Amino acid sequence: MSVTEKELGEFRAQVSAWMKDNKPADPGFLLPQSFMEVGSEQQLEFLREWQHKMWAAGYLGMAWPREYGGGGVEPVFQTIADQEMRRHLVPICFNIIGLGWAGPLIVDTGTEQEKVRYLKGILSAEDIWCQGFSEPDNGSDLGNAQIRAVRDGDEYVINGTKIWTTMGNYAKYMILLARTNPNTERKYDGLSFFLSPMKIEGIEARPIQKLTGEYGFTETFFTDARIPADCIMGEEGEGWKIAMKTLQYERGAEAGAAGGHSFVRVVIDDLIEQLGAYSRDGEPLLQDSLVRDQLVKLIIEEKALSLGDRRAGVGPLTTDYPFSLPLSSKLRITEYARRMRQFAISLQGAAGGLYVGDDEAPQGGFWQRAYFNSFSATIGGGTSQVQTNIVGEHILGLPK
Amino acid sequence: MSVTEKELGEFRAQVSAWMKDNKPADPGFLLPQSFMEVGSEQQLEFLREWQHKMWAAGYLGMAWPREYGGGGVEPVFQTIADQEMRRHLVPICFNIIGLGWAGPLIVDTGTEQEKVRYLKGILSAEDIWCQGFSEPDNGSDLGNAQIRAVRDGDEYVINGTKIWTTMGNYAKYMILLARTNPNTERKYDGLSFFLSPMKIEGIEARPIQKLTGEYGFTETFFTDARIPADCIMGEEGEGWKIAMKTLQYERGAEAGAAGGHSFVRVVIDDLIEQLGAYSRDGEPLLQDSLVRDQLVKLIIEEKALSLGDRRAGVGPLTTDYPFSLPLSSKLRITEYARRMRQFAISLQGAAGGLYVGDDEAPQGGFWQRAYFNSFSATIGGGTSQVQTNIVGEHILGLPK
Amino acid sequence: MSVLGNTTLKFSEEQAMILDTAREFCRDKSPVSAVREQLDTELGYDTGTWDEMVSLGWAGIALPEAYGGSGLGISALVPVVESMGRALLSTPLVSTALAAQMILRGGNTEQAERLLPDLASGTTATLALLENADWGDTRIGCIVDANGTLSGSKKYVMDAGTAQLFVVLVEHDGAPALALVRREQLADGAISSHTLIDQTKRAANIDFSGISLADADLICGETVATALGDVLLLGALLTAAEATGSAAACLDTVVEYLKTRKQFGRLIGSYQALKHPTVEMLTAMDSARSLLYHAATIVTDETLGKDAEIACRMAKAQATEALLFAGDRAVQFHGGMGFTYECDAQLYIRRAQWVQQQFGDSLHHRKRLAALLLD
Amino acid sequence: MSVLGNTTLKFSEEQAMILDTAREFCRDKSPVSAVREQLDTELGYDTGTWDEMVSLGWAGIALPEAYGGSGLGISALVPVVESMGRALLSTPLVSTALAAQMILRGGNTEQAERLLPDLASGTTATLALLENADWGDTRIGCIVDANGTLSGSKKYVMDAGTAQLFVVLVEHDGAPALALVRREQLADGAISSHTLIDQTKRAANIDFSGISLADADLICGETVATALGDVLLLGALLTAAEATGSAAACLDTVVEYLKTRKQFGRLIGSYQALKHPTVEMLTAMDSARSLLYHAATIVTDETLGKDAEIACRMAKAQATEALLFAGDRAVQFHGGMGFTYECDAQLYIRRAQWVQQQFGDSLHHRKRLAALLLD
Repeated sequence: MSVTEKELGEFRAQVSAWMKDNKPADPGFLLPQSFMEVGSEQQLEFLREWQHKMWAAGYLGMAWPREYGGGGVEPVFQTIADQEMRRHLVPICFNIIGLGWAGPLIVDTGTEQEKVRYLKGILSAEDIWCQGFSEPDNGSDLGNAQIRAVRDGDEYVINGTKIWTTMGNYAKYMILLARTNPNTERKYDGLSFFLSPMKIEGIEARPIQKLTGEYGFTETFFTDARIPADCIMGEEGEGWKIAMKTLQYERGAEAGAAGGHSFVRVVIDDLIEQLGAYSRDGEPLLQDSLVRDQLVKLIIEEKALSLGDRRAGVGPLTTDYPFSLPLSSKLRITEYARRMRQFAISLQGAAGGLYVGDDEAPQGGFWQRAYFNSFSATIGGGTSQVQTNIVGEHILGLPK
Repeated sequence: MSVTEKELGEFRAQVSAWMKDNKPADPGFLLPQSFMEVGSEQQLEFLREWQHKMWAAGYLGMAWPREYGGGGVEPVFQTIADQEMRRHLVPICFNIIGLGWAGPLIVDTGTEQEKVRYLKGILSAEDIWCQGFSEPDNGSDLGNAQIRAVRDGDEYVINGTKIWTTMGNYAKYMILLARTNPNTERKYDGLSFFLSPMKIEGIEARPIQKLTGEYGFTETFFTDARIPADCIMGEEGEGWKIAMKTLQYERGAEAGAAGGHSFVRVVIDDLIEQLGAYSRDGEPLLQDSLVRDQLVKLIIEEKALSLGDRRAGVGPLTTDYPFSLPLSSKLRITEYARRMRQFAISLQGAAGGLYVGDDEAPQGGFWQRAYFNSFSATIGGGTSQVQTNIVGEHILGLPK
Repeated sequence: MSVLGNTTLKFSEEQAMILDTAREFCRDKSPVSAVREQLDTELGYDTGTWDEMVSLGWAGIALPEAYGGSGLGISALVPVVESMGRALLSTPLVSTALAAQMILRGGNTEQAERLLPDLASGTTATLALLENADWGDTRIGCIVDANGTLSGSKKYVMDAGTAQLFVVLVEHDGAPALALVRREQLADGAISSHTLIDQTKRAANIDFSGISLADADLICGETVATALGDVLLLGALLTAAEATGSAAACLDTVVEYLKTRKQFGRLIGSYQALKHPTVEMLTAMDSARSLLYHAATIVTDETLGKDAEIACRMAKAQATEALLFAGDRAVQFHGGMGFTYECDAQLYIRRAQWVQQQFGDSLHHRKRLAALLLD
Repeated sequence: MSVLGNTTLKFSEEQAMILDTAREFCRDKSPVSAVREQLDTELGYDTGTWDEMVSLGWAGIALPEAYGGSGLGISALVPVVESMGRALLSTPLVSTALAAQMILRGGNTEQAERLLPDLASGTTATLALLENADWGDTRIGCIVDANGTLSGSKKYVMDAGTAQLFVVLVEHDGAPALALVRREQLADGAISSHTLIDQTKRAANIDFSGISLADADLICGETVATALGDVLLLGALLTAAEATGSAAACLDTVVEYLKTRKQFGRLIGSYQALKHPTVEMLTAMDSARSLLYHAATIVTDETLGKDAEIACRMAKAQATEALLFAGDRAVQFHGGMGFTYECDAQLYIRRAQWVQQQFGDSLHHRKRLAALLLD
């Protein structure tokens, strides 16, 4: 509040310089494009070291209390730091379930004991966190979670299966949504929220091989897994409310997250930059009218997305459907990303048939992998089809 | 059956020569592109004369009995005559509800009296027929027809409304689907089928102005309209069965229709032919790579449609989804037509903003009008959306 | 530097007030019944409505105060034109504004002082640019000879039936020039009206042959080419504004129908086959609107730079595509009703065909964008 | 004359029998479990299956009887390759058949007599054409010098790991020529394998430098250019056949899932958001299949004419688009499952990426079609 523009400007310059100086060199193996793609120990250790370094330099958890490893300053500093991370294209902050979900929840509502026990490990990347919301048969219908947690003395006994657990095989803790009461009238009222240990008997995190051939998620099986009763957050039956609160933190530092960027944005510039090396019919590809026209279409689309973010902040220009831009944003961005990446492959000629691991694959197979990974965003968090329903019903008021 | 290839070849040559010699000159006003577009007396009289001429020459009703004005020969001759009409781009046979729907029904199942009374007038174009199936609130759900026909002595009293009555304001007769019994268990069982006079008290056919600004259909209001009881075809309650039978005749001469082509097929050649006159950026339009690519895409699509008709006849090549090609044909053809016509307008530059009636409109506004009229086919007879459901459910077996 | 380039979007309180006023005005004055009443009138608009618009200051809103305008620039005109597009309200506002911009940017001070105050206070004017259907054809066949005599004709002159002043693109002394022709100089029968697909619009062929020009009514020199370039972009921008408004209104019309019409026992808006494309209309319109107000943010009275050119072209390309899609689907989704002249869907599909061509179609603009962005 | 041109489509009883046999064979030998077993093997196919295919006569099905074939032409190979595509069954059949066609069409009688009977009886061969990723690049960097020594390397050589004979496009004496290289002539380490996105396929870079050719192993003269032109078209055709089969199988996979998977209490295939695009997959596949068998109807052993060229290019363009769409939607429509390697959708989306590029993408073919159809 009392921060001046000048201070912020100076801070930005300082972060920027640090990022520039400390951005790690290419490690010689493919890095994950998002926190959902950490598939090897090699990647994990590299990212752990990088997050630790950023935290040690004071650029993570800036708005969290100093006593738990945070910086104790205004969130706006973190926002700036995050922007600079993205701008300098530094590696991602992989431990995002801790930094952006579990951490802020503990800061906001945790006990003193929980804060002491968990927060610093999240920031330093010592403790990796995962998320246990989705289940195999429920798609994105979280309220329908079936995994059971039964109180037995000072423990809960957990039985059931979670899926799409990011880094489930590496994580030390999970934020777990489980059913403590199967007989409530509203299905939501039977859910409870736990900060569960992962490295205990009865929990098996089986890596899921993705479309890309890589890993990043697990299917997580609980078989009579016993966790201390004090792992519960809040009271029994408050799980749904807490889970919904958790999802709010995703909105970034201003909403309480510890910061860090969790995915590499792939923009049209990345594509255009590389096209100079491509040819078609023996001529530079960028001289082909059809390719040019397709690129211009994509540029217009990406520019409109970017300008949409600006316009969303201008009240008088959003009076028709006030939440149209923010609510359709995930749909528009993820579908654009998918098409753009698919198009990128189409430009590579015979080399488009090569894949990650081939020395001659353009950009190491970056676009092939990026295209395949784009489905995690058009499917996860509500498929594009479901998102379209939501926009149609909530924004346009069309009947269900 | 006993017809030889040689006879057929000779006949084709003879029809072809006749069409070439007798094809009417451009009348100086726009002719309808289909029988659903007859919107002025001028068009009507022109088409009436043309149909009469074709019949008098022996090229309509060729397979109908001689005693009722037909030719009494094998249907294959009519099929050939129809092909030549299309090939020579002669004007359409506008009285198609008579020629292709009511007529064959009467030939097949009518009484002697009905045959004598109706058939010749259909062929000679003296008597125009219209169709009263659709109703304002039922879309294409014919079985739900609500118009009432109540027996009163030797008359039926009709009350209700029909819509999309082709040439309702010009027609002398209507094939009318009406409800004689509102209390049947299955809604279909309460329907009866009438050959109703149109020029009587109590029937008002109000022309519907179309999207194009032209006419062609009416909304037809029945208010205590009294028709002779012997106008009924078959028995009370057989209306649905007879209506379904009627729809079968649409398949052409081999199915019993009197022949004649009822719409002008608009093909990609028509478009390409005209593009020589267009320019873009001061250069011939046909040299523009993007226009060329779009045209090639359309040509591929039209060629695939055409080849689909061929493949549909090759059993071993249709084993996966045997009825896929015929059942999706309406959907594919009408959607293609709409897109192709819309594209045609886009090529005209500023002249694309001109319309029928402007001296300088390219081809007299042909493409603008054709685009607008194309919706009659993507909407009428089951919208493309409904057609897609039908293909998905009946061909692919997807759940309703 | 990102290929996205300039992505500023600002909207002042003043613009917000103008938008508010304009939307309310257009809604009041131009319900669809009023639009339909004008479809076959000669002028195509209600002169009373136009007079009120003039008295609200909109005719001069983009002109400098020195010439009787409000000095708010084109960026203040955009919300007005968008609102007109939304209400399908046709008036000579855009034609007059573009003619005024041509004089402002191309003419000398004497010409500006003599003509612009009239235009700012409601005298109607228009541009006469095209001689054939090709917006990309740069040849000029209309000539002003050494004696100041005009020969040749122009096509597709918007609002020709009402314009008092014509700014005519001509060739003079081997270079592009602009002839300022007053209505009374036209020969009898010089104007022959077009029949447009968008019946809310009016345009005509005009034969200018034989008109004698005073020196003061000819704009020559280097300013002509830059003024022409700018005005073609501003024309694209204002057409985009109108199209974006029309696309939004078309969407509303579709949504309204989908929320009330039942078929097979269900509200048709519940079918994804209609719901999902309707969401596409929304996102296409949203994109058009974002690009539109970005362009409105960066165009100024100065010669338009590369960023402004990119912005105007993108706005036009996107708005065109959005409205073409919306108009086409509006007809289809209204079913049998959509196929009638009575259904409002026809107003939008017709507007879409006109809009796509006015000041160049999206192919035209994307081709130029490719050169600006990729070379 | 219509721009649609030749629209014949015939399918003989013999072809029908071959299609029947091939579909059954491929279904039996290549269930998806067998496909997955081959994904990371060195050769990428089961040699036992290949031997059976050879014994069914398919290796020589398109070759003249004089050279040990069945004399049925390429049109008999199309149903076999389509069936393989449907079952994702990879073998060196296409590579071998294309290499054989190159020798048949380009080589002299001595060469044909010496080499083709072996190929017809199961000796594997392949083409080495590309030196960079650009299918439209006609420059040749591989040279056979006056002494018959080869220099240069080729990329993207299909089935290089198993081929016994390589037909290499080279330059000799300033003109295109074909070098016939036997596997044993390759230097140690000459082959370096590619990692392909379609894991059912195998290809490699090959360095041919230093190999000495006997005169009899060089094909020169005017036949080379026409043979090359023909084989590029036949390659496109056979790739289209494979892609059409894969698209049909992908559709089946999607339909099966949509008929059994429930979400929000309903079978997901009842949602129009999934149902309608699935119908689009069907119609795109249907179009591809119609174009494919039209092309199969009109290609012959003679030099391919304009109609055949048009047909092959259209078949490839359409099949490519159909499979790209089907593969993409297959992943999406399988939801979370679709994002796993375990789900078969990945096999099709990967096949689609490979198919789109093999023998030129749809842009490549449409560009050439434009010249054939519009000039």
